[in-house]
Amino acid sequence: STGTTTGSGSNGGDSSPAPVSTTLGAATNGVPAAITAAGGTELLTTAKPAGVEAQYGPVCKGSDLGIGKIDFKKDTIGWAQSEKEANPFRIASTKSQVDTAKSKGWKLLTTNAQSNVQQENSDIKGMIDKGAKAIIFSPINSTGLGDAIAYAKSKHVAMVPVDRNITGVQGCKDVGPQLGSDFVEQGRRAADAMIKATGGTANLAILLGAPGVNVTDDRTAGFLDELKQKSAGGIKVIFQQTGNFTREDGKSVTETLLRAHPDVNAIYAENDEMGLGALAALDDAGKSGTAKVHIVSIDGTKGAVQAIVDGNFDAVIESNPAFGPAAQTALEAYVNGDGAPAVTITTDNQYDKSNAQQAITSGTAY
Amino acid sequence: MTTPVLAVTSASKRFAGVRALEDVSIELHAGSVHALVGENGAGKSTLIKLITGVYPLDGGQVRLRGEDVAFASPRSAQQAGIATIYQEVHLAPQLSVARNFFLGREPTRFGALNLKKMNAESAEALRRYGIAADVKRPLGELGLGIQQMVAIARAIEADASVVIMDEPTSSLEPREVDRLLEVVALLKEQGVAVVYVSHKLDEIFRACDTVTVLRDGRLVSTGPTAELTRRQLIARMLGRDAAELDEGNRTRLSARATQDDKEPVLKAEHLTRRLILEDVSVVVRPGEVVGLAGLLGSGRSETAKAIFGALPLDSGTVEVGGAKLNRQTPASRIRHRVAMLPEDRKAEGLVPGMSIRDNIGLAALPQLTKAGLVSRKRVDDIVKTFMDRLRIKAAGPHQRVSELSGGNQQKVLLARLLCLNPRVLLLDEPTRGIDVGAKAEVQALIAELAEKGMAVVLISSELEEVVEGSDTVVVLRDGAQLGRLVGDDITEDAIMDLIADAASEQVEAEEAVSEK
Amino acid sequence: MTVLEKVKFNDRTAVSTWIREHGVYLALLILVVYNVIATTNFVTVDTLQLLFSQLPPVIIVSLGMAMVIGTGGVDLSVGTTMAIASAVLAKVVIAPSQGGFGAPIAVAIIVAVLAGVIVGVFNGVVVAVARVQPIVATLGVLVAGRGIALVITGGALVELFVPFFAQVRLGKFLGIPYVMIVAALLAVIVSFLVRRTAFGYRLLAIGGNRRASVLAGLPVKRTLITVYALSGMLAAVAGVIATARLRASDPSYIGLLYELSAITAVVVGGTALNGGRVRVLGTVTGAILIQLLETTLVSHNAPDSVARMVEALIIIAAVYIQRPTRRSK
Amino acid sequence: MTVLEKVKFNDRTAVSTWIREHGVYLALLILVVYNVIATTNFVTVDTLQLLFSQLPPVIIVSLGMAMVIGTGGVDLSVGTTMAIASAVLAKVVIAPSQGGFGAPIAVAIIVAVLAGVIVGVFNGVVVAVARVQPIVATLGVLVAGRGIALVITGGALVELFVPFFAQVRLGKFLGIPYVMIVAALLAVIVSFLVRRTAFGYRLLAIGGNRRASVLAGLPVKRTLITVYALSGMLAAVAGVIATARLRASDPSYIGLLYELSAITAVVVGGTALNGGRVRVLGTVTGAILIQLLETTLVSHNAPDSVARMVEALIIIAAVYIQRPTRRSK
Ligand SMILES: Nc1ncnc2c1ncn2[C@@H]1O[C@H](COP(=O)(O)OP(=O)(O)OP(=O)(O)O)[C@@H](O)[C@H]1O
Ligand SMILES: Nc1ncnc2c1ncn2[C@@H]1O[C@H](COP(=O)(O)OP(=O)(O)OP(=O)(O)O)[C@@H](O)[C@H]1O
Ligand SMILES: [Mg+2]
Ligand SMILES: [Mg+2]
Repeated sequence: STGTTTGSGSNGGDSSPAPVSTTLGAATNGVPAAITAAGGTELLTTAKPAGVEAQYGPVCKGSDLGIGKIDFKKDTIGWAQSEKEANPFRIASTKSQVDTAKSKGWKLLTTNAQSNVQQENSDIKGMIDKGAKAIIFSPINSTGLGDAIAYAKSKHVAMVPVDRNITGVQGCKDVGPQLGSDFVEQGRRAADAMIKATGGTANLAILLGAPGVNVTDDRTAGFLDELKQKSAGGIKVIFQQTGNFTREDGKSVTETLLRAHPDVNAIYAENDEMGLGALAALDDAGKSGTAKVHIVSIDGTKGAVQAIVDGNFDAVIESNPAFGPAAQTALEAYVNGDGAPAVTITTDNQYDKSNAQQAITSGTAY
Repeated sequence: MTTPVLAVTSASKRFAGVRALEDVSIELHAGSVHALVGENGAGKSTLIKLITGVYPLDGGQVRLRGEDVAFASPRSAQQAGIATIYQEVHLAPQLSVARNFFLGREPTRFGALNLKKMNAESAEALRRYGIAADVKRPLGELGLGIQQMVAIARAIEADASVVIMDEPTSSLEPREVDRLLEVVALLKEQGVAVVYVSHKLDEIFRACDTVTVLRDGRLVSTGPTAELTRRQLIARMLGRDAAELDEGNRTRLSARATQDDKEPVLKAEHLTRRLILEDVSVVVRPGEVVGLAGLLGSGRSETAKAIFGALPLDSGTVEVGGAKLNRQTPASRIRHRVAMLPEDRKAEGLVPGMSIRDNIGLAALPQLTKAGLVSRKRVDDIVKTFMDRLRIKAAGPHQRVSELSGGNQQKVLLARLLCLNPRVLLLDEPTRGIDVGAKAEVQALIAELAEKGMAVVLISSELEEVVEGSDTVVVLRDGAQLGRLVGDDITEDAIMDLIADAASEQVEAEEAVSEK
Repeated sequence: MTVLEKVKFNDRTAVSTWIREHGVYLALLILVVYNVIATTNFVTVDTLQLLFSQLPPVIIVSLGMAMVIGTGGVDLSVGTTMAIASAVLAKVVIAPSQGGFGAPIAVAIIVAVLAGVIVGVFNGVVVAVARVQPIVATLGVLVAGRGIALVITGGALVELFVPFFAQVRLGKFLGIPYVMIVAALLAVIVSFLVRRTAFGYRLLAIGGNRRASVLAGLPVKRTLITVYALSGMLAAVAGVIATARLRASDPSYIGLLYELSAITAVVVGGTALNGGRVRVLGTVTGAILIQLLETTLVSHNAPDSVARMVEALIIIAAVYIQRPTRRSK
Repeated sequence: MTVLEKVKFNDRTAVSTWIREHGVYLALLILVVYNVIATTNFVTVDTLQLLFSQLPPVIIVSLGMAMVIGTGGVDLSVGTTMAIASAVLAKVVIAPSQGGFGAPIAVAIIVAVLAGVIVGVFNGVVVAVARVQPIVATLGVLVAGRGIALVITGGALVELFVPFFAQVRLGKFLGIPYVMIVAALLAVIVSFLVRRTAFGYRLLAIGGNRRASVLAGLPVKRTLITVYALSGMLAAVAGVIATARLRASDPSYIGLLYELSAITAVVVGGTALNGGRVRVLGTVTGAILIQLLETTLVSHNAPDSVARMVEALIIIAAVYIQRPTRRSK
């Protein structure tokens, strides 16, 4: 379909980079034990895609690209957000950058590309023209910013991608340290949670993210692949339709789903917003509650985690967007220090009945 | 006789539910001018459109030099050497005069347009028709009359073997009409077959060799013009006995009592609009008809619009019934029962998608509305009254107005004004494009309205109509007032003299300037 | 002695004319028959319930759009107006502690609808007084409006726990959802406005020939402003309903692309874009057709790309069937 | 014996007429002056470079849009056509092992541009032969096109490692990027087409009065199809450039909302939407104005909502200033 696009495609980030220990995002500090126990903050170094280090090299140093030291007290840096700050993920993502910069006393420019790749290219170049010495950015898609990246390189401006990985560039040669996560893995974990919740038999519907976005493709592929690998043949996928990552579409698609397939009893939503839309539809139909329909979604927003508490969702795979502390620490190490790890794959929390209430009271769910 | 250049046999055409043409045959010969006459809606334009491929024939044949042709589009007809001036000016208003002049046969050089040639040739050609318009100006900015001249020049210059003119003179001045008829004579000499449609019978008798009369979509007669009298022709068109006809109304309408004693109901004074009007004053008493005379583009229409509030003014006042009207909007005039019939029926008058009924009721809407609801009954009543009174020919009040013939469309607009029960009536070309019968009716109607005490401002490109119909005539030139003629002083000669004097004065003034 | 003689229609003409005039009803019929045969569980009360609960916002927005298109204009701002109304609703109804005014829901709805009227009046003034082409004037609001809505809610989706919303979503009268009754009532009112009132008369005249309407002394500016204001108002009502459905104000997405759906419904319903005509029943049927099509495609689990192509084809076909005949100019 | 007389304009009229005619240039001038004064680092070669590298796709699409609007139509499909061309390009150029044809880049570009022409011809036929209103005809492609593009690439973004793309992105001649030179050349060609050829003449006549053009014997259908085909072709060229810039074919986003940008550029550039006129230089200036405005707002770190409002205001103001005078009917 057309027009403006995706809601929270997302990815998460309270993490410590693998080889170097850096200050962690606010959310990681004091994570309750129950969350850790549910598979939360353990570092998923093993989840790092094979060959990452071979491809990108272990540590990036700004001086290799001719990037000079930055005086963070005087110079400005830029933050380029990819999508409207209109859902919890994006709000938390920008807030984390802004708050961290404020606490460090850095001067930060911010832009928002409104889901438009061309816009993000010009946003980044525009900030460089304004004198930004480094750019932390959340790419709209895993490629498409070649223009801005080339421009930054030619101006010796440090580039730190967060949230989605940049592919198609040579790590440490085109951009600096990357902080991102593994959407395929998120899909797998969602599948595991679904298998656990349903006991391995269900009529399952998938609410897909926006079409043509790699977050959607990865979360779908990981989920379906995991079902196959765990030979969960009892889980029949009877329906796959896009909900465009929005609550509204999640709701109306679910309404149609309920009429076409009244026997549906499990829904995998590729983000929380669609999951909450599905819940609204189920509620109107008197079918809410995991006893009637199981729901697993990805993101870890407060609303979805609350839905676990209320007994409507089974599990939520987290994508913590608070990249601020980790990214800015990595940037410092990259330009002024000994370098930062080329790729940091973050680990994500996972919420279920056992830890949801705690995640809300502790503020871990954003 | 020679074989005809173009022959139509047994042509028939129906439109959804309407029989427009039935079994009509005509033959066009080289070097001969063939008139097509008939009442509004008789099928003249339809016949032409069948010939030129605008509509497909329902039955019958078209033969060009003995060969069957069925033109799929006007383009093929044009390529076969048939040039046509359609009834309404069919040109592109945003494009320059030169571009319109060359529409469909633009000269190119190495694939590129030869603009120089276009400008020069069109200016030259138009000059031959007495028009010195700036050919680079958009056509739409020029008056309707000039637009019509451009359309004529365009068609005639196309080197065709058949030239068809559907009411070419409806917006033209006598002077332009003369020039056009000269051109027609020239075409005839060159061996072109000409079709000439007009409601102005003088022109038919002056220029045409053969005349074909259509009535109700059927052929009434074809024969040499010379064998017919004017009276006979009218009788055939109307389908009545020549003897019953009283051609009436050709002389000055009854010498009405002078109105000088009455207070003027309309006082429009010192109307001025930069570049368009300069200090024009029009004063009309109840029962008086004031004619506006002038050449094409002299500012008559603009004067009427200024009075009606449809043209912003730089200065000047409009008073109706003693009340000064400050708001320069048509709505304020209509509230004071001033009504105007616009010159350009299609662009400014009709709402083509609406029915006859809705078109008639439009201006009187406030009177026909109670608590925001339109009273269907009152609309139906008033529409019936005026359709009867003006003898509007239609399938019924719910027929779409765009399907009517020109004369009946004009009557619909008149009906719209009359149901306002106006005190002041501004009529810009009220008889443009309407047939003799309807024209006489409209003229009689104007006289009748004036008799009942309505104040009328009359504009007509037929000088005769102004002379015969008016109690007072205001003569304009280039947006300025040249003089006023009253009562018996009103003659065609007197008007033309006024204009000519002004013209020569201007030439002198210009010469004086250039001598310096 | 008139030429205008009624000729008996021969059957072929009659049929083709009927199809031309009523193409949208035919299309809807075909789609329903197809569903009855091919879609499992189609012939159930649920199907109707589903349609009835999803349709009202589209129908309501399309009604306003139909009037605007009747004047020869177009209102690209309706989707954004829905978002603005939704944002205003949220702002007014949520508790002061969360940055709102904590007003009762009735007040909030009134204020939200008023906000829609204001947007509409703005459009109307730009179109009627400043004489900017409607597509451009309303494009301005389309471009700027969501920004405004986001500013009002402070950026994000705002969840609304309003008991009244449950009524809006679930309330029924004789098995018909309230919102559908509201939509139907509004359709009747708009139909009445267009066909029976002086306002509707003027609207059509302006759409048919604006210049002639000025010269006929019609209050053209006032009428145009009213039409756009009504469109804004109806969009706001749709925005309120959409908000109730979602239980949240989501200014980024509420009403997104509704302008396209509404234009499509109007056009598929047989109203030409050049003005002078408004077909209310056709518009409603057009909206139903599009929604049912969407539902059908989703029910059959059609991939998104196929669904879009089918939709496009149906739209073009419907407009093609109903195109004006060659004869009429 | 002349009927029309040239009247000397007095000065006031002359100035206001000039502004009316050239409002967009004035606006651009004001914006540049503002930037020179208020934006740090504005007066650098880099600023120009940046503009020059971002502008070409918008300019090129707007050129086609200007011609279509000149015929009195509108082409809502341009953005989607860009995406289709991009997808076709990817499909043809990538290696067979990845599901492509592995053709040389030159072939791929030609095929992609042809794809654009095909889309345009489709639009043109629907508009000219089937006589569907342009906004509806091209809306169909807008709705369906991205689905097609996604099917061609197999769903997601496809990365393209094509050395030639580096040339497209970075190549310069006398310091001016190649792509800008291409855009400028295309603007000159379109300007020539419109002003100096029989084709352009017909295009304007059709926009001015389609019925008159038919009666005048112009090949209306052929001309209209050509115009839409050109628009599709130009959109495809823009799609290829956008793809090179992104180094990837991204059917979901390439060209997204370009139809709005292009319409805006054309309208801001002083071409009325009712046809009969095409202002090529104005359109290019309009595109520059919008892009520079965007850049300016980014430089000043304006919040998005404010930026959108400023944009909307500028668009409306530009159209308002250049609105037709009351005189011309
Ligand atoms: N497109 C159409 N649709 C329906 N009826 C039409 C159409 N065109 C013409 N008619 C009808 O056909 C009849 C003949 O019309 P036509 O225009 O040929 O008359 P005319 O002789 O040229 O009249 P006028 O002198 O007023 O121009 C009229 O009754 C008219 O209403
Ligand atoms: N839009 C316009 N722009 C510039 N000049 C105009 C415009 N409209 C009219 N004029 C000029 O104003 C003058 C008066 O025109 P008007 O139409 O009032 O004349 P008219 O006497 O009624 O002649 P016609 O018989 O052509 O209607 C003419 O010189 C005309 O060219
Ligand atoms: Mg005629
Ligand atoms: Mg006149």
